[in-house]
Amino acid sequence: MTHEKLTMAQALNRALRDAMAEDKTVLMFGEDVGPLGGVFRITDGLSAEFGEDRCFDTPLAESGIVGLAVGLAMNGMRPVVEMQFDAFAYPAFEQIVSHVAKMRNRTRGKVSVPMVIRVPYAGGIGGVEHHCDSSESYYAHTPGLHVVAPANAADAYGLLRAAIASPDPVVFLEPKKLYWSKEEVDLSAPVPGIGTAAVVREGTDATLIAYGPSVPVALEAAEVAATEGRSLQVVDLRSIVPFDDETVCAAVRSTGRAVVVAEATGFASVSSEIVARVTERCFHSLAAPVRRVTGFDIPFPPPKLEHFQLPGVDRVLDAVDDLQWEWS
Amino acid sequence: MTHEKLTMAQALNRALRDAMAEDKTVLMFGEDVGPLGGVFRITDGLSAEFGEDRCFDTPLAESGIVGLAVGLAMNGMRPVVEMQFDAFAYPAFEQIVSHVAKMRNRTRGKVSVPMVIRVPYAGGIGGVEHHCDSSESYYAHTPGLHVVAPANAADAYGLLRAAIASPDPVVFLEPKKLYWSKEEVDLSAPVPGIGTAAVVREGTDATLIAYGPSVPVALEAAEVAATEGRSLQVVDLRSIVPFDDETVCAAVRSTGRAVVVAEATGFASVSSEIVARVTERCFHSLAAPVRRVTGFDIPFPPPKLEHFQLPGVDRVLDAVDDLQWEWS
Amino acid sequence: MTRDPDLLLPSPEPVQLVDPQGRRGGGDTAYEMPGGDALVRAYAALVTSRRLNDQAYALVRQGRLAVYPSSHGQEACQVAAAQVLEERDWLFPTYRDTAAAVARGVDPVEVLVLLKGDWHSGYDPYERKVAPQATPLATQLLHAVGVAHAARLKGEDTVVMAMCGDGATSEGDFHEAMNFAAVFDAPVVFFVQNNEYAISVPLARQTVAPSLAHKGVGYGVPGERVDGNDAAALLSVLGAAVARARAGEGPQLVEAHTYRMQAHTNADDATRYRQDAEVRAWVERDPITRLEAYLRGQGLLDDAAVTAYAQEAERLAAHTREGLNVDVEPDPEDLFRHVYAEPTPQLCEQAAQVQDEISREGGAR
Amino acid sequence: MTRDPDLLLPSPEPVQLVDPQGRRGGGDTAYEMPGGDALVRAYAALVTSRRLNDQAYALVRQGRLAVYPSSHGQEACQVAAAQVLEERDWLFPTYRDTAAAVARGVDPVEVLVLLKGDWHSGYDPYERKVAPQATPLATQLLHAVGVAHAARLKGEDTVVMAMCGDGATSEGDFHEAMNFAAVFDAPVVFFVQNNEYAISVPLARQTVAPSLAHKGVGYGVPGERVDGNDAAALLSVLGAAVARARAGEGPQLVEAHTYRMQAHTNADDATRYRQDAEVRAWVERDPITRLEAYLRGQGLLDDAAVTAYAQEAERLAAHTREGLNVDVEPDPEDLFRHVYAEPTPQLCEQAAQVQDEISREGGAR
Ligand SMILES: Cc1ncc(C[n+]2csc(CCOP(=O)(O)OP(=O)(O)O)c2C)c(N)n1
Ligand SMILES: Cc1ncc(C[n+]2csc(CCOP(=O)(O)OP(=O)(O)O)c2C)c(N)n1
Ligand SMILES: [Mg+2]
Ligand SMILES: [Mg+2]
Repeated sequence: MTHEKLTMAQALNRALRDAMAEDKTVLMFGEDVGPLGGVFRITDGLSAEFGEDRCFDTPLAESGIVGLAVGLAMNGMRPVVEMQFDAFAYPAFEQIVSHVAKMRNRTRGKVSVPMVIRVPYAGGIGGVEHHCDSSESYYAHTPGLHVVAPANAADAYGLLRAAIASPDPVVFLEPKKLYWSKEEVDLSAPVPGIGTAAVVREGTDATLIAYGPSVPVALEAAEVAATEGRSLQVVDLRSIVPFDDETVCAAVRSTGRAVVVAEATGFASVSSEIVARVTERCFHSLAAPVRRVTGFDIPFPPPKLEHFQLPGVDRVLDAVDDLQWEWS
Repeated sequence: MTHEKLTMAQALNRALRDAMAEDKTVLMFGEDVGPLGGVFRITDGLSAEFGEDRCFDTPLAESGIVGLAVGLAMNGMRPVVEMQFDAFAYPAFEQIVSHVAKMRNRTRGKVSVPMVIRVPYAGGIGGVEHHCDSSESYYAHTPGLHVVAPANAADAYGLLRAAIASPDPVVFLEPKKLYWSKEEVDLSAPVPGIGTAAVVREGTDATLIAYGPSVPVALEAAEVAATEGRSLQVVDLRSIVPFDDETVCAAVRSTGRAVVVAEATGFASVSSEIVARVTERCFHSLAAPVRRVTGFDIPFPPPKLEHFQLPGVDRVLDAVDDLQWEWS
Repeated sequence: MTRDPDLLLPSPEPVQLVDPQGRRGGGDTAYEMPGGDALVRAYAALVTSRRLNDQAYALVRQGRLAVYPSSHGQEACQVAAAQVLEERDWLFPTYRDTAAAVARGVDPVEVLVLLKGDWHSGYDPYERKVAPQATPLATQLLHAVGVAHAARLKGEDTVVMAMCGDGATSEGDFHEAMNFAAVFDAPVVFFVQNNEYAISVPLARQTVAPSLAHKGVGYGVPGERVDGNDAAALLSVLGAAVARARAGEGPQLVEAHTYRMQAHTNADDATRYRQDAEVRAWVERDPITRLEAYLRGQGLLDDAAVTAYAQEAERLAAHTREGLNVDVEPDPEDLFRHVYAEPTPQLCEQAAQVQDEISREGGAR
Repeated sequence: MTRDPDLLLPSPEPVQLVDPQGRRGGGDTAYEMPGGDALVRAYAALVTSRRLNDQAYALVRQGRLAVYPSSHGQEACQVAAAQVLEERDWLFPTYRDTAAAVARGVDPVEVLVLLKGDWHSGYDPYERKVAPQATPLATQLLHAVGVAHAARLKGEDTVVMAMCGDGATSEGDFHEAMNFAAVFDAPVVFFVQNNEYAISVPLARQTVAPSLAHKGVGYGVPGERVDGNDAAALLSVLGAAVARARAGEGPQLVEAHTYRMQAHTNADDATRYRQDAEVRAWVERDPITRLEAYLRGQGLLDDAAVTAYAQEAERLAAHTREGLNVDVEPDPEDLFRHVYAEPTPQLCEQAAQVQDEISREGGAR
């Protein structure tokens, strides 16, 4: 047992270091990930430790970075690439959707392109436009990609190890605002498989379903609700694709009420999907329609206004109040 | 009244011609839209009639095409661009998401970029990979864009005129497989506003909600169901964003049961959104969970297998059978 | 900034070793005439490629292929691209480069699976080191750079031949691939077949540069131009580029000036955008008659050989016909099998639904 | 293919008219020394720009700005880009080109709204014909081409100055913008400030081309290189480029060789990737001291004038300080007001929810 207190940023850095040390084919590259160690320092020290061939800066072009990764993966490497910020992955969209996601299927499994596309994502850090997008829905809607988002340092370490080890491409979403939150991490703990959700707080009255940056919000809301005599269960998806229907539906059936909490714009999103599939599967266990607390259908606001966009504890509790308690 | 029998392709061509004749600032450009008239001939004759300055071919670069349109719109033009096929719009994703969708909001309304991005989309024509994607969910999830999809020639004409006249950017999705279906069109009929759905078949037992290429499928299913003694109502969304909650919810409340039919991959899609919002708004009118008949969560299949992916009449009727009739 | 522009700019005119009449020609050039064996091998492959193009075209009319983008007229490029490579090298073809893939040894029946519609790709890319034919323009060029860079990291002296058309050079991915290759010194030969059209759009709408080969200097990559209907010149110029790349001199750009003799595909109507006269003028520059004339003049080819190669080509055409006339029963399970290494629970549910539908078929309703 | 490569390649060395010591220098060049008035105007703007950079930097430390990408050391580029334009022309700045926008007449308080965080952009782009500062690299270059092409269609002789950095030239959009401008003969001057770094990535990792200006020939666009710390040379070279573009000679590419004296932004730690000695070496090449020395030598500037311009700059800095010290009460309604010309029914619902939350604040819970 090697317990350590680590921030999520440190846990991610450790995951990269441990994976690169174990497997020489693991490469880390992107913009400013070399000597600088990434604008969030997630790759700090890697180029020094493993050399310029293993962790390196590329010319400034995201389609190029992902396209290069496809070719490297075709020829035996396991690339991990960093998209500097969420919105700066958009130039790589064609490479991600038309090749990363489809190469295995196109070749009937002959060519696989295992790679991890790391995306520092979402808001809460007072960033200017293009630096705070929650872009998970674009990737989750694209078959052939796995999409994961850790909500704590331990999962960040475990999920990144699992993503690098995965035979399939993984879009790895890192909630920026959680980079600096410190926790106990057991680096020797078994790595959680991609595709498994976790009940991170037990509760009996209603279920909060969240992932990534929204999990701490859900947990805090449950804390407050408890003081008001309401017992809220919290499920952390951890993995958006594949989706853990079993855990989520068992949780919702146990309480009969649910609220989905997600930072992204709500329309045609991952949260729409959660509401849809939970309702399809748990309809007759539901005492009220599943509610959503999401970002509004607007471009991400400027720093001074972002607090209006981010799902907060009050908004979550308002949604819980909305779950037609008079019916029970 | 000027009734004419037109295919959807002809109706779109007429809409472009009439709009260009009325407004000198309307420009049409893209790949092969000049002398060739587009690979689907939607722009047939336009460069000859309006000259190379009004309808022209560009170098082969989709980000360039959309980025050029942004600049033209900033300087008083009303560009209409054609993305040759759905998957070939992906290189323009950054321009669409980070600029087309956001310019008005970024500048507090000072700079608007009215433009129409025409996308021949979806399957049913035996096309090879990259030529059959249903990409509406990517756009519908992006605030700042209007997203429309006609299902018949008359709406194709009316919606394209409305899209070109709109002060906002519109992603105009043209169902390829319907290009050649002929109908009576009244070109003098009032243009349907963007954002209005239509009940295209009355029914009392359940509501089918569809748009674009899935509307004819829904109508045919309703026809068959009628012979089996079941009365199905059909709603054609026409406009995905803005979404016509009023019409859709009124329809669903009137029947108490609903099936969403869409060709796109189901996960985190427009159909997820329809299920979610209809359930949120009509929960206590629903006798059964809203069902989805969508494409599977796989890359679009090769020609010989596409019929397994496309929602067909049988699959729709199976879903209708699933609506827990024993409960009523 | 390391490189001298003068060493990066292409020759003022496309390199030519054999003129359209089949005479040693093209004025002074440092490029050497390939040996007789190489030229005769190229001739045989040209005849096969032409026959394959015509056969595939016929198969579309017979409804066995959905569509076919023919390289008729561009066969010299197709053949040379494959012939200058070693077995350990890689070829990255586009949808139009069926003949190049076949010249590299891939079974045409497997290559044409894409256009037959049975699956997205029909051959194992690792068997002959031929990447899947790319449809999204210029995107494969970046994959080629990645494959080349991986080889260098592994200490292998592999060279990657990355093919694209004139239109594809306008895409951002062309730019990013050229630049990444240059910065990482990746052994890639970017081979642009300039056939003067991108579907209906003429080269003049694609660029106003002195030539496409002039794009190299902006990346620090040497560019060269070659007569794309002169197999001898192509073997020499592409061969030299491959040798430089293999020797560690980094990426190379070669533009071949050729012509698309047929419509973009059978679905296209070329009369809408170009004149017959223009097409006819290119018949005189046909790559096969030109090389045949030269080889006969050199006494390297006689009627007997010509007949023998024609029969070779006929055999391959027959094999292709037979292979494509076989109806493969599509298996819906395939739709769910290869999306991921292991199907997700959701995909298993969906595959089961399809199986259930099939089992119920012919039943009620 | 129209253009002669020799006319498209840049001069072997960056054009220089005034050397670092402030002497007429730079050897033989066809470019003429700008007139005294122009140089003095440039000097005044340089002093203002430097003061503005320092003021903005200070405002970050005081927490009035979230972050500031300073053009300290690049002021000559900032000033010249604005000064060579007519009122009817357009300027397309990046996040680093605050000083250029201000030199064009935009109120610094409005320009800095983006970094203050009140809104994404704070000025009316049509007032001074300055596009919103672009963050997604190279994307704005295509907008610049569109604005220029629209002007040509309207028969106006507008020129568009499109700015970007060395790193941005690696993006696909740079390639597509250069090519579109060339093919459509759009009057755009692509002005690349090569400050040797893209955040931490040195130019050598960005390109191995002889220079960034050499990228022009691949598009049929004339490229030129200029000393980016020599205001006189910048005015002359950019002025000539603007004149050619206005005269209908199509797009022009100008690379200015300069240096980013400070970290990428205050959030960046430059010590991780470059040496102090490198930075110090560039202090000698400072654009302001150089121009001041030259003007004094020419008797075009004296102590009184220097003091006057310094006071001018001080006034602007004070105005900027005051403006940014005003706390603007953010209005949540703005979030929903400008997504579309008319808010959708869904946005109206959402705006109402926020209003309801605000009205309930301090209430229960
Ligand atoms: C990104 C992308 N955009 C558009 C298309 C549609 N398309 C297929 S082939 C083609 C023309 C390509 O011309 P060129 O590169 O010269 O190759 P050629 O067909 O002449 O061999 C176009 C526009 C595509 N396949 N990919
Ligand atoms: C498409 C995109 N990718 C990444 C970034 C993040 N980023 C912001 S500035 C910068 C460096 C730009 O360098 P350069 O173009 O040389 O301009 P400079 O900052 O030196 O003025 C990067 C990588 C971005 N803004 N846009
Ligand atoms: Mg071509
Ligand atoms: Mg720079």
